[in-house]
Amino acid sequence: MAKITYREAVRAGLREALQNNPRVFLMGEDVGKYGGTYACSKGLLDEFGPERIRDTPLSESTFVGAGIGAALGGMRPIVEVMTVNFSLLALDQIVNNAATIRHMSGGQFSIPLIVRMATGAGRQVAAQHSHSLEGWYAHIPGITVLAPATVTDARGMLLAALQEPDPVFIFEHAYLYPLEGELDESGLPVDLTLAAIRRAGTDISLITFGGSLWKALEAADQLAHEGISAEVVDLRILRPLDISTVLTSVRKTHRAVVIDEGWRTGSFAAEVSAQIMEGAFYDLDGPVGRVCSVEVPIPYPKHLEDAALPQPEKILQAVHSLMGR
Amino acid sequence: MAKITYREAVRAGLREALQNNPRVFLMGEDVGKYGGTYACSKGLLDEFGPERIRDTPLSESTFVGAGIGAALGGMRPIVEVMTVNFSLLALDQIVNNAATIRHMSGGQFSIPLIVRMATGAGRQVAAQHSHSLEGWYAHIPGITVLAPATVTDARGMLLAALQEPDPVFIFEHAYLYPLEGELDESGLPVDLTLAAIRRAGTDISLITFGGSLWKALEAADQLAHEGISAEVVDLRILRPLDISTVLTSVRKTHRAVVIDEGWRTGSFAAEVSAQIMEGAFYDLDGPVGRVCSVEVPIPYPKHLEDAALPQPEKILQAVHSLMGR
Amino acid sequence: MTHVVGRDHGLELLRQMLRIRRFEEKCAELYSGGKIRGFLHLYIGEEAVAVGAIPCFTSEDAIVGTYREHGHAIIRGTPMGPLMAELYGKANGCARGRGGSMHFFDAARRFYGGLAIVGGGLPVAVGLALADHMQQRRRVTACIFGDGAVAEGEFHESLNLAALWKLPVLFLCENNLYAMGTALGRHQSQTDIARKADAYAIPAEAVNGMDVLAVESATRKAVDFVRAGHGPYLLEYRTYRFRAHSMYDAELYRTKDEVAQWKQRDPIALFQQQLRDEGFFTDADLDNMETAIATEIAEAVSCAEMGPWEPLEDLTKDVYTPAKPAG
Amino acid sequence: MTHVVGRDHGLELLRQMLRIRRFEEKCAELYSGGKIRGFLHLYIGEEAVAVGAIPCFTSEDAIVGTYREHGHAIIRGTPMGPLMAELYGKANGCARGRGGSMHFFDAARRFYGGLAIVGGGLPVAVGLALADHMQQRRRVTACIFGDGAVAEGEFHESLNLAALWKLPVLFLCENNLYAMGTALGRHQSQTDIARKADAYAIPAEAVNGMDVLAVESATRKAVDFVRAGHGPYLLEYRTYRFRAHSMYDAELYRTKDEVAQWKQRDPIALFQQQLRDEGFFTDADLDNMETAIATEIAEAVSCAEMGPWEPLEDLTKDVYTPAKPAG
Ligand SMILES: Cc1ncc(C[n+]2csc(CCOP(=O)(O)OP(=O)(O)O)c2C)c(N)n1
Ligand SMILES: Cc1ncc(C[n+]2csc(CCOP(=O)(O)OP(=O)(O)O)c2C)c(N)n1
Ligand SMILES: [Mg+2]
Ligand SMILES: [Mg+2]
Repeated sequence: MAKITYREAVRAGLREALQNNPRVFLMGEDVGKYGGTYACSKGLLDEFGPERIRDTPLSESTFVGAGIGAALGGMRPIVEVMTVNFSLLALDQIVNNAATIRHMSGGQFSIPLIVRMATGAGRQVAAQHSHSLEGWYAHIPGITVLAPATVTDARGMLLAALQEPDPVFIFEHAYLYPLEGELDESGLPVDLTLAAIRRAGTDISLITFGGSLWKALEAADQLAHEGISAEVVDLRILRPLDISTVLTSVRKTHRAVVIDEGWRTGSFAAEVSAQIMEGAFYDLDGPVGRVCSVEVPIPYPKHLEDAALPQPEKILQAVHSLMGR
Repeated sequence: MAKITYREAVRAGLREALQNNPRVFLMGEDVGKYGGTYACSKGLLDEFGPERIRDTPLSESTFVGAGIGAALGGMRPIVEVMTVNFSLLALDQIVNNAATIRHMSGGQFSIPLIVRMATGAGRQVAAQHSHSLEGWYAHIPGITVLAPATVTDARGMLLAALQEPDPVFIFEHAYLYPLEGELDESGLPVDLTLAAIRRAGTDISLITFGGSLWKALEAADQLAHEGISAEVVDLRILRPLDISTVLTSVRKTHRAVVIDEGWRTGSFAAEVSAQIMEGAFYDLDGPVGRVCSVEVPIPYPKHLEDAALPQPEKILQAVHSLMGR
Repeated sequence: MTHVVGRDHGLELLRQMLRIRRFEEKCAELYSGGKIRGFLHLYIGEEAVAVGAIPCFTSEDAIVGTYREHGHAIIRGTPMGPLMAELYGKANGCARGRGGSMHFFDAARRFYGGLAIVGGGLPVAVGLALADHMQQRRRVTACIFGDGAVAEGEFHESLNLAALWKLPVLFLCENNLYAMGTALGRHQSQTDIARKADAYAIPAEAVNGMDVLAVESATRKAVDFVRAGHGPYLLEYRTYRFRAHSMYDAELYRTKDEVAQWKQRDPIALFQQQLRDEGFFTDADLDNMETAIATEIAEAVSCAEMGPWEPLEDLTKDVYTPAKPAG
Repeated sequence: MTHVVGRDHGLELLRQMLRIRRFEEKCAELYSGGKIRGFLHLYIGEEAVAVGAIPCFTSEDAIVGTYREHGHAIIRGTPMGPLMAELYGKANGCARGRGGSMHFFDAARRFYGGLAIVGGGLPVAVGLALADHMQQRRRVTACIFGDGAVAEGEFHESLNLAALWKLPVLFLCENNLYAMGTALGRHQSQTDIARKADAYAIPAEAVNGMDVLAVESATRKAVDFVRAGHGPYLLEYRTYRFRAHSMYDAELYRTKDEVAQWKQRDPIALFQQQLRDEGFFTDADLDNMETAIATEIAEAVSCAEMGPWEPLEDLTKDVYTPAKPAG
């Protein structure tokens, strides 16, 4: 296992994708000369040239739509929307074309498109640059929604997504880019169907994804000191959701807290919570808890931003209140 | 009580709003000369003139944004986005400006904006024109989300919304426009905080809003014949959600089904379901059920569209399976 | 009126315009009869555009249309049977019946919709052209949209991107003077649409869209330009819609008189007269043509009538591509 | 170089440019020291634009800015204390500390952001102008954006709507030749931005944005045009950003040489020289000016340092307007 940052893992995935398939190309704002806002594509322009590493104008709706068209035309586009915040400008193309054309055409057309974007808060970039909308995206039938939390997934999900015939959206948590992890170099393709147990436990299930995984693991460490054995489930794929791994865990632990950086009302955590009730109601010792973002545009100062987001302490509190401690 | 269509009720609300406050104006695509796609503003151009009834170019992002600016500038804009389907083009303005500027500016600015749009399916207008996204909107802090299901609410919520200092989004179900109902002419302002019990019952709570209310009431009628007494809760306001009315009902009936025309995964029904578990877990005799749309772009033919949407029979099925019948 | 044409070509153009007209007249009738539902946007009055323009593209080229695309699909060559079946919502429709009037698709003919969000087809067309460009195929993508779409941001973004990357896309604006009930001058501060192309350094031309020969020659020239690798081109066809915007339109926004004036310029009547004037065309020709078309339409209707409904079990089929069988 | 100015006015323009420059140099330093966090976009090199343009607006007019708005806020008259406190995230900041560098707001001065979605301010500015128009106020709204925003659909939609409705909005494009790392010619097919205004029948002019007097006279003229009720106007200021796009930028996309060339055209150095050449300005004047500015900045820093943090209990305050107390 090699130590590598999340950013490097994304870049490694992009390089392999470009090397392995001549129809793959990358386009987005500043992916080329600038090297990517988060430096994920640094060096790729030199290596693959401007035909395959395409800087776009600031036109989110059109370059995402052009990705749809290019996919229809036989290419294998990877579109980078700089951040999820700007993807709001492209939602019509995503919902009404990318997710819809296959079914609406009676299956005549496929759209093998990958859209990557940075998501999440935690870097003090304030209200217009701190959204966590991957849960929103998971509402849309016709697309696949991935939330890599580890370096292995950051690289491997991209490569696996290139095997999918339909649009795949990959949400990379901006906070993770500089963080290091162990890259699984088994060479096995990363699975795109299953949630993963990141830590086994018996007393409570902490269910999460993306940037919040690390907070949940930190909370689980603390809980271990208190003698509470928490199982940490990384959903990995928000759509289609692997609820059976979740239910298996909850049937064992009888308690669950879902952690999600989205705002609480209408969060993806609500969906997970509802599905746990639907699938394991009689196994539950108490209601499923949720730790989400406070319902506020994320503020700039660190103390307020920290207070707005899920944190290990809040997870502990939720666990304590569920366990009656 | 006068019989009046939902469409006429909306128009009556618009007229009163325009009459009562010179700063109110209506803008949107074809609200003027055409009279509104759903004829909600028919006659208003003649009555109030082109300064106050403004046809806009096809530019959803800009005319919604202009509504935000006009509200900041002291006007009382009512923006009609023809349908929720097209509102995807305006989501950046809605999320990043309308919902955010007040908090982000430290409370210096208010945006007293009303945005109305038609929502929902059921008229065979196929995949790009049949979205039900009011649940999505309810995820956004900083806005209020209304879903009038009755003629009294169609008229009254608009007038009440004009008293709100912050942005209000009103989702009018397109299927309801031609339907008649009894208009409450008490003259009392319509409340914007409480869910409503539309039918009292003791055995199960059917919780819904908007166009699905009528399906829930139909199901409740049928259930009555079977000897099952269903209480029907009309949420009315999706944000802020009046969960206490819901919980009171569920604590009485011990069973609940949430009906929501949104796609199931990530539906607003999930939020309601999760909150019921959070607030009334120990009162529940079984898991909360959900009847939502099938996860498919809504198809054109009637038999497939019907199959994709919540229907009274599906509500009955959900109730039966919950009640173990 | 533009230059004369040979008899065969002239008759063919007339026949094609009539095919659209009669097909759509039938649609209106079937809509009243409840066979067709949802939104139905008729192209009647604008036939010279599709008939002049679409044949300028090869079968390798791509067409991206809007919700007012019956005429384009007919001229592109999709048989009327599957089109009518689509309007009925039958499983033998050109989109399995799932799309209806606004969503015709035909992969074999590279007909990419039938897209009903105004402006939403432009980025897709740019992407199709990008794919051709990157794969060094000398194909052209035709991108059809109305004057209303010109106001949308995607018009601007797409023309810029296509020009910046010199992509082989031909932007075809069907300017029928109205976006639903909003007249051009009430939705565009600059009503000369062709002139907008200068903002993107794209060449452009405005054409009389009621004259099938003018449409044809301008389109041919533009297709040649684009196919030669010079980048995008914008054509503005000046035309008029004779019918309501859709089936639910009280037409409060224009006078009967205005419509009557424009009907004087009916592309079919005028071209028929031109052919007669040139001695190419007699009443007998017309009768033969009409009879053949009537038969074609009757067959299409029976194809639709006899077509099966998609089974309920297939509701969610094609939301995703089925997984390849393992092994 | 443009026409001469009176001594007082000349010194004032210079002083204002220096205020921005020194304030931002301090910001860069404080960023390195960890006092300022998040994104920080400096305006250094572009000061002539804000200093020439902003004073052309009255206090009744409105300003809508972007995330690179420090200079505009300073010139608009917001004291440096609340601005610096905002950069620190303190509760005495001009947006209560919640916005930081990208989100300055000042209701008293009709300064509407600090909006950080590229292009997102244009529709808002159009709406502010609409409100003035409908209330028959002879106000002008200044809408500031970069060359990058010109590619966004909202640029197109907003110019069309403003022109169509003849709204009193002045579109001010700060063309610094780059959208982040993407050079103008790599994001615009037509690099002459002023020329795009023709697509909306809007008058426009391109101005040397490194010449404060040129900026001032062009802006004054444009403001007069708009205030007179003739509708919108577009000004393109041709300028250059000397620093990185934000604090995380390796500047791989331009050469040191190019930057050095542009620094020869430093608006402050050039204007200083002009004033000296005209005998208006001595080293002593400069010293006095710098000293006063240094004091102003030091005071702003101490205002920020001493400012309180917003209490945690107020996190959700202002998400909604508090309900009026009943009765
Ligand atoms: C983004 C969007 N907004 C609104 C609509 C509703 N709508 C459908 S067609 C139409 C008018 C379009 O006019 P134009 O582009 O000129 O095409 P035409 O109908 O004249 O062929 C409108 C407003 C839509 N489909 N998409
Ligand atoms: C819609 C949107 N897309 C992308 C970004 C990220 N971004 C921030 S600034 C910027 C460049 C903008 O360039 P320009 O408009 O020329 O302004 P400048 O920074 O040069 O002042 C980009 C791409 C954004 N903020 N908003
Ligand atoms: Mg039109
Ligand atoms: Mg720039």
